[in-house]
Amino acid sequence: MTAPRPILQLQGLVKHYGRLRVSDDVWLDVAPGETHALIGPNGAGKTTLIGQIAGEIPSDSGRILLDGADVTVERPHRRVHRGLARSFQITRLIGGFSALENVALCAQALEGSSFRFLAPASRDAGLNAAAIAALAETGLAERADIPAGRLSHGEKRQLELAMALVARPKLMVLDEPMAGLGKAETQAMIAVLRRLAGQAAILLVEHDMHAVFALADRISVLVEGRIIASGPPDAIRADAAVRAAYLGEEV
Amino acid sequence: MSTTLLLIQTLNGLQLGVLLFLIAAGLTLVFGVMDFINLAHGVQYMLGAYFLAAFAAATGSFALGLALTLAAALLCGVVLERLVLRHLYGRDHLDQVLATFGIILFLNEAVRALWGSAPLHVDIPEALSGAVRLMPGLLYPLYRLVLIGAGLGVALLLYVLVTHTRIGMRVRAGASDAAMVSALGVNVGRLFTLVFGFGAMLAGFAGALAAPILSVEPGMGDNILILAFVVVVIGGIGSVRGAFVAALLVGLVDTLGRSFSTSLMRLVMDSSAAAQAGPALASMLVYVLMALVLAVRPRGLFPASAG
Amino acid sequence: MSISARRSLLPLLLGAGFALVPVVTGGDVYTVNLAIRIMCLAIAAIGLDLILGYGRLVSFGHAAFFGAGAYAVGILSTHGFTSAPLLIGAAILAGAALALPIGAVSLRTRGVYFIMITLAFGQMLFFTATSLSAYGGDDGLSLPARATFLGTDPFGSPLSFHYVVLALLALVYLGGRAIVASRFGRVLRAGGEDERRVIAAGFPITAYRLVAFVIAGGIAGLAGGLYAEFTEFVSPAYLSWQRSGEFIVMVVLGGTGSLHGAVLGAAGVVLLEEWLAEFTEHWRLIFGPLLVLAALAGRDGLARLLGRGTR
Amino acid sequence: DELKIGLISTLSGPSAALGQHLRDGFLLAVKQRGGKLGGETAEVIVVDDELKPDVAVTKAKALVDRDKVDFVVGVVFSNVMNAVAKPLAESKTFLISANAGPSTLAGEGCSPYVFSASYQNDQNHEVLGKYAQDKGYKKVVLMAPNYQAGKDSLAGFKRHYKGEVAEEIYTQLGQLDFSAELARIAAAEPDAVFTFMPGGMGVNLVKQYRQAGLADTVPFLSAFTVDETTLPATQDAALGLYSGAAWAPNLDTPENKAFVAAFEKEYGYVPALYAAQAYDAALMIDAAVKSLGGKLDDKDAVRAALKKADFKSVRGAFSFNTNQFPIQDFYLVKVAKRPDGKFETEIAETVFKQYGDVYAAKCPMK
Amino acid sequence: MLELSDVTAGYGGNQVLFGVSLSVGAGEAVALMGRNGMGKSTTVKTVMGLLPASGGAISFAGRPILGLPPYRIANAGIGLVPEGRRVFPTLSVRENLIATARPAATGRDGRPKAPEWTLAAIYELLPRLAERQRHLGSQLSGGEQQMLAIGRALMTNPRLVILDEATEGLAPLIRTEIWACLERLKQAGLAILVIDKHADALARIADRHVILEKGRVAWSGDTAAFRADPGLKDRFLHV
Ligand SMILES: Nc1ncnc2c1ncn2[C@@H]1O[C@H](COP(=O)(O)OP(=O)(O)OP(=O)(O)O)[C@@H](O)[C@H]1O
Ligand SMILES: Nc1ncnc2c1ncn2[C@@H]1O[C@H](COP(=O)(O)OP(=O)(O)OP(=O)(O)O)[C@@H](O)[C@H]1O
Ligand SMILES: [Mg+2]
Ligand SMILES: [Mg+2]
Repeated sequence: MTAPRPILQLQGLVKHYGRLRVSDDVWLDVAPGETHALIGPNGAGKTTLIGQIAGEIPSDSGRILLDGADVTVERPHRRVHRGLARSFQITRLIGGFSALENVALCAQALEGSSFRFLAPASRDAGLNAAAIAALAETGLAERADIPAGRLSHGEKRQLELAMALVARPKLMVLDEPMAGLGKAETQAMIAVLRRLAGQAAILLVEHDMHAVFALADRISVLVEGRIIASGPPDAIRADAAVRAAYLGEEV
Repeated sequence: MSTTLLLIQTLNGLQLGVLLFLIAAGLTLVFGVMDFINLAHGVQYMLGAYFLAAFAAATGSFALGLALTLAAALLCGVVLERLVLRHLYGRDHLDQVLATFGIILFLNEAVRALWGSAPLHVDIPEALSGAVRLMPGLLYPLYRLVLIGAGLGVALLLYVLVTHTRIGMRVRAGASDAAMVSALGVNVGRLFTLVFGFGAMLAGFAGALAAPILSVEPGMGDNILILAFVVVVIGGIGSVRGAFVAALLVGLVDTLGRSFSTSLMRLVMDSSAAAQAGPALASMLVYVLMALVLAVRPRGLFPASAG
Repeated sequence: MSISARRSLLPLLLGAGFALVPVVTGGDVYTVNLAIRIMCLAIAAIGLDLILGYGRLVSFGHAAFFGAGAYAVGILSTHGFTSAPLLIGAAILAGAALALPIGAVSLRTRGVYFIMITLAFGQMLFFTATSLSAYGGDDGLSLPARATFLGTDPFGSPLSFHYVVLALLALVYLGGRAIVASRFGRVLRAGGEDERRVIAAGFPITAYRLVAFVIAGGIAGLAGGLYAEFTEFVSPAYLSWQRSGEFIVMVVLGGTGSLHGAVLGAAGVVLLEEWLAEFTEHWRLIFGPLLVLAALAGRDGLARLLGRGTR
Repeated sequence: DELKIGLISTLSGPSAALGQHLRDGFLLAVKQRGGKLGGETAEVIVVDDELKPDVAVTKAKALVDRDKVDFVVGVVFSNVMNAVAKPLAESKTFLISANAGPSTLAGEGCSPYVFSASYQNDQNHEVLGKYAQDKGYKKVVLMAPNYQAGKDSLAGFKRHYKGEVAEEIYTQLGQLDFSAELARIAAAEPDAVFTFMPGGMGVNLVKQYRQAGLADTVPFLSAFTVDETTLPATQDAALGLYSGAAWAPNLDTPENKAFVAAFEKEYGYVPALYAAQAYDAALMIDAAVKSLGGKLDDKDAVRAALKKADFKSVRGAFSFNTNQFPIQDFYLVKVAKRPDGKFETEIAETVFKQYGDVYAAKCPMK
Repeated sequence: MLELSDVTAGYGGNQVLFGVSLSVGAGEAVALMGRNGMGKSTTVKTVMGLLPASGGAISFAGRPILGLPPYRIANAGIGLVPEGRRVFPTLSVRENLIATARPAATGRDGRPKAPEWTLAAIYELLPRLAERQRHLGSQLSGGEQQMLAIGRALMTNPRLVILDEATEGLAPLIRTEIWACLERLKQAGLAILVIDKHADALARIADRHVILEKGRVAWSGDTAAFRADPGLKDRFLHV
């Protein structure tokens, strides 16, 4: 029996900022449908790694394979078309657009060329239906017409997720989706992500250990740019090095 | 082209650069630090020149006139900030452009209504007239040397002020998030007034220094404003160091380009065509420089590496 | 439904206003000429608003494309071409063709850097125009004759000129509205707010911006071509940075990101100048503070003042 | 009924001083005649062209269409002149230049509706060229801004000057600092410098020329660079510099003495040639309208009346060439300080007697 | 020490707070709780003068502060760790800390009333900041920025510190440290108003709890009462 080809493979990724080695020979893969959590202390290089995967931050060396294809030097939007979606650690939304339009924008990206100049986009039933479905999945359906800038912090988080979802990605890279969410919303978000687990692989960066252990099939621990441990949740929880570097007594 | 000529032109380029720096420094501070596009900076330069002309004539002393000019320029800056500009912090850049454009129109016209359209006259102070022999065959006007010196002095002062004082830090912090600075206990309003007044004073200082060598006339700040913006952008917005380097670069490129572009063009075309193409090229050179710099480094030479 | 109906009220009123100018004034040539001038500038301002108001790309070189259109008409006319579609087509093409390379380089930069690099290109073209000695250099160039169309003389009388320009203005306006509302426009608008987000959503934002920039250039070229026909004269002054600044003032004064605001702004600037200049030689003493007040009053400019309560 | 005259001048921006002289000169003449010209009450509508050709065109059209003026007078700059000439001629409105004299309107493009009460652009430059030639200068440096008028200026100079041109320097329009150029001039060690540097550029140049120590060693020949619009700013720095003109405040005719005195009394500053030319333009209209008895409908008659308008020019002998540009004397003038402390240009010698421009031959009008 | 009574506020026409009353006594730690969007941050902004209140009264140390500009409120002795960190991106870590620092208020004897926060003390509390002191604010990781925001507020040596989601994005270890630190601060006499989603951890340090529901105080009471009533959490904090 051979394992299915990983949807994402990082092979020896390196990134320096000056003398600071932020990603230091990172090897990691995410299997199709897997929820893979990446945890590690603040400043370990998680967000940087996501930037490298998404193509915003160029890598100094190493390779990134997305669904088998080498995308190391491919431009960010091309990777989106290959099935990559991401959320941002600090929410990035189009504040002047309604929640619906934010999601529709993302739906549009996947649906052929957007060099269409005449038909009004806001009346595009196909886009709107997809957007509403994604909003519903994250529990924001009722807030569809509110300008994104006026949503509360938690709602913005949910919207970010809807924007990633609507693209029906093969891999979602989520940078702290629970940050700023209350207990209740965290629970809701966990439920949403759990439902998604079958449809898309998820690379989850999160400091909420409750969420991580509730969701992850596998956990990798990044410390100072290096993966120091990788394995199923129980093994990670028990790992002394991980406890010392990151978990402490919390879990 | 002799070495002496090259040397003189280099000094001339330096002198233009220093003048540009004095204007660009205030601009880049207000611009980078307060995130405010102040088109009215050019008219503040003009006011400096007019104040000097008026005060020097009234007091009969250049030094006294200069002192009064600095005070008046500071005052003007503060008044302008209090009356208009402070209401535009944090607003869209375009609102700032519109408002300060309005101020340009107003002040240019006010100056014309007060002092007339004709250029005013300012003498070089007696003590600084005459030329200095820098080396055999190289005479250079003393006043311009003093101007270069003054500019370098101000550059140093500014650098220390902005990068090494707490005021400088607060000002930079206020630029990115004024509300937060305020919530941490700093009176941002007063801080910005100060910066603005200081920027206006620098521009006024530049205008005053330029008055004896350039024509003092309404609208004299408009073109120099554009050049100052070029400097700010080449240097990287908000960077005093960048403004300094870029000002000298622009000064040198412009001056040397004007002197030598025709001769250079002669190498590749016949002399009458060169006489046509050379000056056209020379006048574009500064802009070509900016376009090149930005094409390669989209955030200028010394980007203040923000977010 | 009612919102969009109300939103189109102001533009409809504007259109009707322009259409009625000749009727109301009994064809008074002076007023009609004034209206033509406003409409020509308004077309260019709409082009600018497209990229500035929606894409947040503040181009300080818009006059260069305006001037390119004007020179296209001027130069072709001196060589004996008089066909209006040809001349106007050439004007549009000239604006767009120049915008392509300039945009490609300029769009590498952002924000204020973009403002300045477009200014730089504008200045280069300005100096190029002043050194076009074959076409009058700094003195400019008079058009030997006005354009014709199928034996008619559309620009010959102020009246027909007026309606031709009005039709083109309406076309540009409606086209602009369609573009803004389209999928393309949505990407452009989103990019104006948060570029990283749009890239992460899967759009090569620079390509979209470039297309928008070229469209704006083409529209400015059209306006410039018409303006050349109107003044029967072309000069480097059409490309000056002051003119670019005026376009920005028009758009901002009228309210960015509404398209009809650009028309209002153009009318506001031209009419204010015209009226104030009759009172005093020092009319800028009044005009300047008015601009300041407009800026203080807020972003939506004239459009908001006039359309208060219609949203 | 009433006589309506549109006066187009540059009244804002850096060159507004020139426009102000022009306007004041014209208005003085009207005022002296009790608000009348040729016996008719004259309404003068002053408009500012802002030195923008397109603004000038719309304003010129407004003068014709809205104000229905009988004459348009003025225009300081050639590019503005070129822009307004065509629409005015098309509407059969007479344009009387009080300054700009572009070759386009003097030669093949001459028009029955365009008169010049000033000069053709090349002529003042030719004065200096002729003078340099007569004086036996062997080697000169020429300098002008890099635009059409600048190039025309140097071409005008070279029409009569046959010696060596060591360097031809074109500067940027609106340039402020000439240190680079002055260094080149000093290095070239010429017998004289000729320059055309109007407005604020000229002020800068003159100051810097003096500061560089060149004023005492290299003769400074110029046109439109040192005149009464810039002398208040340059003051002593301009003393002894030369210019060429068809007029100077100290020109010794009774009409001129009266004009200068009246002007200074009215406005408190020394008039420049723009004022004198505009004053003449007013006198010319005055004479023509008087001879027509106020009937201005017959355009041919008006034209004829203008052509042989009988008025006492402040420039002395003055007549029209076939292209409706003047034939007049030209002088070398030199900057001097008057006993009352004011500065003016004063006539140093006559360079051309009753001189017409070279483009007239190309003008098809007879 | 801090007293809000019947405060109303909102954004434009959109009212968010409908009469919030709460108080924080000297040396007391109060936890402000509530689901997302209930107005917790809005309350904080109103206290700091960053958002104008439309009604009610706020006083600090006995003096009314409503309507004062933010800097005067801060100078009265309130330190803020805002939601979303808001560190200064163009300043280095060190500059972020010292730019707005103030010395501790001194007692009659001229000595600080409370142990003073200095650069060294902050670096000791959050050693990561010392390692990164030359980095610009924008070059920090999310968690590092959060630490910096906390350090920056402490450097103003406040009498009351307000922490709005100050542990968001912090690694568990660091979070534990912050809690420990808050406890120490409290012992040193600092009053604390804290918003955080980790209710259990809050219960350990807070003396009292206040729960906001749609811009109104829905429940308030001491920690023992809060712990005693598990239904509270279900009603106001979970869906
Ligand atoms: N542009 C930059 N220049 C220099 N250093 C940087 C830059 N960006 C990030 N760093 C440094 O790289 C390290 C890794 O940052 P990163 O944001 O990837 O951390 P992280 O693992 O996401 O942390 P957190 O959990 O706190 O968000 C940090 O120490 C940060 O200071
Ligand atoms: N800048 C704003 N403009 C308009 N409405 C806003 C703004 N900020 C917040 N709101 C609205 O005010 C309400 C309260 O927001 P607030 O940020 O105070 O909530 P919170 O309790 O802090 O929630 P969270 O836990 O998500 O941070 C929300 O409904 C939100 O939509
Ligand atoms: Mg991170
Ligand atoms: Mg909050």
